[in-house]
Amino acid sequence: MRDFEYTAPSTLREAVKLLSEKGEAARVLAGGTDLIVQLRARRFQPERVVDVKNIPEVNELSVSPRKGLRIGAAVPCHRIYADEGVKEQFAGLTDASMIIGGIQIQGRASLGGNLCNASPSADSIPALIAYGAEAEVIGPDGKRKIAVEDFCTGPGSNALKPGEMLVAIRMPLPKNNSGGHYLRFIPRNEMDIAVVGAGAFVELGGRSKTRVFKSARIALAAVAPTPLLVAEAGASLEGQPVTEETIAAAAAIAQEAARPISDMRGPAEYRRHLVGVLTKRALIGAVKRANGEFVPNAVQSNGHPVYQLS
Amino acid sequence: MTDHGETTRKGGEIRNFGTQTYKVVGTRPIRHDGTDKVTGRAVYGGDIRLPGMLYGQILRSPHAHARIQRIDTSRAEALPGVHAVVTAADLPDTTGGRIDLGEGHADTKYMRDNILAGDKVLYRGHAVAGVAAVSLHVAEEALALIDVDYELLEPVIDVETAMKDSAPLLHEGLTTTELNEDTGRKSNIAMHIRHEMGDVQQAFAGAAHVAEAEIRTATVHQGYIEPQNGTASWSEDGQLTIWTSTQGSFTAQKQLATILDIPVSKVRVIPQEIGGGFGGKIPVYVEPVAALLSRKTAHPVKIIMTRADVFESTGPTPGSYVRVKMATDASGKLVASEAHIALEAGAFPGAEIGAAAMCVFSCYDIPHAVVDGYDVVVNKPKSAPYRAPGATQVTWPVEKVMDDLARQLGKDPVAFRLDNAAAEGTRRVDGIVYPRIGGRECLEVARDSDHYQSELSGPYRGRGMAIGYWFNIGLKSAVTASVNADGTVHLVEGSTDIGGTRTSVAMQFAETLGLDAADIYPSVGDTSAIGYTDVTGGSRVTYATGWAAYEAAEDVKRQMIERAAILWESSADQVEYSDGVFKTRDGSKSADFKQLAQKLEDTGGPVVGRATVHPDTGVGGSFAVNIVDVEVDPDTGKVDILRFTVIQDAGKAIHPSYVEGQMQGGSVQGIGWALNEEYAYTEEGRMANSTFLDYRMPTSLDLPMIETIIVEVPNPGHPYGVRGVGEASIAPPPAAVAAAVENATGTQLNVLPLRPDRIINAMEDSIPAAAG
Amino acid sequence: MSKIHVQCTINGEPTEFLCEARQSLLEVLREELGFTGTKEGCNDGNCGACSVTVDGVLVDSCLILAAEVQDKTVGTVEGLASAEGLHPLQQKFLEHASLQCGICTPGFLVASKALLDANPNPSQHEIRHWLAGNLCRCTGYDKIVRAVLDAAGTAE
Amino acid sequence: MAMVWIPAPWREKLTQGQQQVDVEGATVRQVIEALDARFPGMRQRIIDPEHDRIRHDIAVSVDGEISVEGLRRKVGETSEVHFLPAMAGG
Repeated sequence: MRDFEYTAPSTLREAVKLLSEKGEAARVLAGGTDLIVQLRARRFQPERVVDVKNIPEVNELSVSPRKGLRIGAAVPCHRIYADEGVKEQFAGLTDASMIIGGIQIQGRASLGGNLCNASPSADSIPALIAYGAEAEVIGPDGKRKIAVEDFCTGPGSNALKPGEMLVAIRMPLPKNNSGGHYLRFIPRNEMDIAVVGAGAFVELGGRSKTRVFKSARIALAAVAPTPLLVAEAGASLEGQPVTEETIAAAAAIAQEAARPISDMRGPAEYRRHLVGVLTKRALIGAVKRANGEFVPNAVQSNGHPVYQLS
Repeated sequence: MTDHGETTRKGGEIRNFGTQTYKVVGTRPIRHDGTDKVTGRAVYGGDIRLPGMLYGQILRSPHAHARIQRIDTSRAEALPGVHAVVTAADLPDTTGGRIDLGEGHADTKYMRDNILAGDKVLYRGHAVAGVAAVSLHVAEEALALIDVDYELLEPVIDVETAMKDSAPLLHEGLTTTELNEDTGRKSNIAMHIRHEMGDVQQAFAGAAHVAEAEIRTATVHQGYIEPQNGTASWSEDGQLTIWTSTQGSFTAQKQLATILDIPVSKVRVIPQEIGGGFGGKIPVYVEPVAALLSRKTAHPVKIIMTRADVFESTGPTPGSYVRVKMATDASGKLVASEAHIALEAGAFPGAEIGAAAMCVFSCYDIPHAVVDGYDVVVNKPKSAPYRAPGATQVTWPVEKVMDDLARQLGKDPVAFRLDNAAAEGTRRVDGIVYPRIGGRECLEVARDSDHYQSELSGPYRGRGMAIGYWFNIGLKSAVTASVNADGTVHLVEGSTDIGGTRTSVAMQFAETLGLDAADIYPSVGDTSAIGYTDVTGGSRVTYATGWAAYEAAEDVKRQMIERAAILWESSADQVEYSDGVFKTRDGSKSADFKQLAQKLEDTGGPVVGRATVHPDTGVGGSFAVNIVDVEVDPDTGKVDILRFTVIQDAGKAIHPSYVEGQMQGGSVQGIGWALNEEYAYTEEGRMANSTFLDYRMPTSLDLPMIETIIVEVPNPGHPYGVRGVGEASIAPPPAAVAAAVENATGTQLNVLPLRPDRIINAMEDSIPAAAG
Repeated sequence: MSKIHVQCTINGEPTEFLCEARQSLLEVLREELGFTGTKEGCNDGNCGACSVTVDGVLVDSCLILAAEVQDKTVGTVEGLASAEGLHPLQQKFLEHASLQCGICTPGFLVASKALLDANPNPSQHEIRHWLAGNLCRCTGYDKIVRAVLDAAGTAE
Repeated sequence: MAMVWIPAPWREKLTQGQQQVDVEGATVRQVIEALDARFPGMRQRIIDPEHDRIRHDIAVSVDGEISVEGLRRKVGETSEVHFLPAMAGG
């Protein structure tokens, strides 16, 4: 890789200045688990790398009733899944943050980086979309917000303009009777990139025996040029009873929406098949969590979780 | 994941079929090089750093098949920090010829062409030029400044296409040979071999039950964690010194001397600790380039491959196409078999087709059999041995057919195999008659094992079993042993130690002299410090180098007896040695080994024992049996290994923990081969998954404990009854796992790896399994 | 480009070095500072052979720039043993024959120590999950997992 | 007499289809000479005349063990001799 200038500003203002000066020739460094690999592969040959980890705002993780969850762009995965507040309120994010790479990767990789890297197969993005997350961005023209589902614009490209950087990701606290779940399919049990991923967030109404969906959001990984919000699949559930049938119908809509390609990680047809399987499982997991039932994450899962409505 | 048995116990079960009990052999001492390896102190090839050392990098072909029209290195040479660039033009003239590598031969033109491409590149990753610079990063920048013009040619990337008459030819001059006889036929088929015994056609005609299978397996890699590396220092006096991680320092020396066209005496290879090999570190790759760069720059040069280089440029094991047909009489005795085996050699001839043809039916007693084997060049990296090379590719088709026949006969799969197991006196298809072997005992132990006797229930769960075979290679080994004044012994051997063999060799030495394993200090000598020793491969080190250690210990014993005689002013025939004590026959004088060692100075000076061996007797083979339980997710096709048992004949297990380690490691490599590992190629012949991310070797989370049962059927040809155990364990796992998956899903599978999408397709194509 | 001056602590020793921005911590540890116990297997974060801790957090040193460890504490395999002897994990790896070629061993030891620091009594599943980022091609993991289970018992 | 196992590719061309042949000979060299006397062409297929050794792609086995002395290996009265493709391991 070509050598570059390494900078480590301690304020957002300084960082924006360093980035703006170089435009496309500057890259932001957070956890580095994508960037450093890409530098070696010469996908980018920046003149300046701006390490943002010394900036307080991008390192904060906080959950509050009023402001919801705020994850600084450089907060590594291991801090996210260890956080009690996240575990309790955003189990679907815990699911996603503990399967990005192995423990070593999770020691560095951030959800902000995962989002900015804009890989179609990014595990955290469907989970963030399902929770209705927003990206908080700062640049030479000040701050702005971008819905996470609009953040990725193509494989490896995002909505940030030259000089802009991601500061944090935020999302509202889920209401009562709601739950989220993210899962993916990989041939091994860890370390792979998702062949397909599915995240779901549901809010339920009705009594325990006659639950109905008040709302649902479903998002997919690795089946389109960007992580994909399938709004119509979620909308199809609104007001519907929680049954295997309504869930299967939503999964079928998700399958329709998927536009997978064939590559060494899986053939397109198989990916489309998996969208149906995983969407169902993500919805069932989210429903169970909304009902206060236990759905294991990757560390808790000792064997196969059962994806059946109780 | 189920755990069977206490998880912190230090060893598995051992079943003895007539081996002796010893004082040192069969115990589990801590390995001699262990402390250095758990503290990070051990020096591996990549850890070498020499004064003035430059860093080398290699430019590799982006194309699978192309003619090199022009290479311009001037821009790279002009980059500040670059000391030299080399290409094939810097190699000696490539006129051809053969070199004996101990374990087979190689064509010198092909060898040189694989180090740096001559007129053609034959696979993506084929080395084209080397650069030496002041830092790794400068060398890497220089690669981008080398201009190469290619004329693209059509690639051939699978064995079936390559065998067609219409296929593009990789080597214009290549013709098919049949057991060293040139047929004159221009083809990508470099060699055809045939074994035939009895009257196969007639035997099939009279058979009661017939089954057949047609199997394809993907190219897979040994997957050692340490990339190939080499550091060269070419001195002004013409002496070349190489530090490298190699499976055989003398084989590396021979290859370097041949490729560079210099006498072997001018090459000294200093083997470093080696981070895995499994056959893949027998050939040299970067060492000759480092040597050329060193000669050109007058500096030492170190080259370490990147992981992508390792996948794309070092020898994987061949992808294969295999057809097998077998038949029994009405009672269930095998009467006939035939096999067609085609292996992808890669860019140059030399897949292990001989071994495949020999191993294919080696587990069974079959009176009429024929095997045709083909060594076929394709536009992939030149294949290299990988643990029991050729055996794994042929074991699944045979075992699948055996399961089919057992079903037709209504017999238990193990019982059916036992009815037909090869044993002492069985004649194999290549004509060889077996000495005492342990295949039958392994099957019996499998049948009676807790695992096989246990119930397996639950939907989409299935059990499979299989047996595989690998022979031993004897070959040459040397050992010297210097007795120290404190009665310990420094033992020098020539076999590089990949898995604890220093200790298994030292233990045989200690046993022979009645000493403790801890009293022996084994080390691996370089090519100037020990006699010629063949590669660490072919399951031979504990067997052959262990035998040399036994002989060296006998030599020490003889000399020490003479010293005792001098000390006691007696004669050697009056002194005896047992249980570590020298005594005169009348019992009047005695001294233990340590006491006598203190007297060496006064009785003639140092004692150095030595031995070389080249065993040609008692080179037995080893059988491995697997039992595996799997569960398949019917919605995704994902396979989980629930329980896995490996049973293997070790002859006598010198250090049972390291025997178990070989069994477990080979099993897990076989599981990876079965489930996920493969070279994924694009149509242009580019490997699309040359990272550990996408090559998908098993992680700790993909496996249960690997249960082992060591079967000890002594090898009558070895002083301690040893059979080499390094390789057989990789042969049966794909067969056993595939059988388990077929049983779990009610499908028939015929391609490796058993990818989830393939399983889903097979399930959709077949009648729904009787879940439960 | 001029070199960057970095001050940090490695295995308890205050250390300073000069590096280029493009040099990874792994490269500086091995090529500049002589900590060759940390191994390179893939250089892209998929094998764990280069595992170290930075401020107590387990990371792959191939995926961190050397310049990033300014004011940080780095732990490598060379820091596990002390004048009193081997760390219990090292001892258990030897007793259980948990290494064959040994190239992955430093990474497994550093990762296992980080596990036991975080979770002194891990289950077999927790060990296998934690160590999934460390590849071993020789052992099939069985004897590694047993050694960690055993060491965890010892540590009680 | 030693029993020689004729490699399959040579049977049609040299031994009229015979799989096994009994010949006299106390060493591998003598066995090959005796074979060649009965089936001309055997010697050139097995021996590398330039180096006076077994050709490089072939291994000779006596009683199931690969001969490390090549042509000089002793052959017993009831020995079996095989000519096999040379091979390696990993």
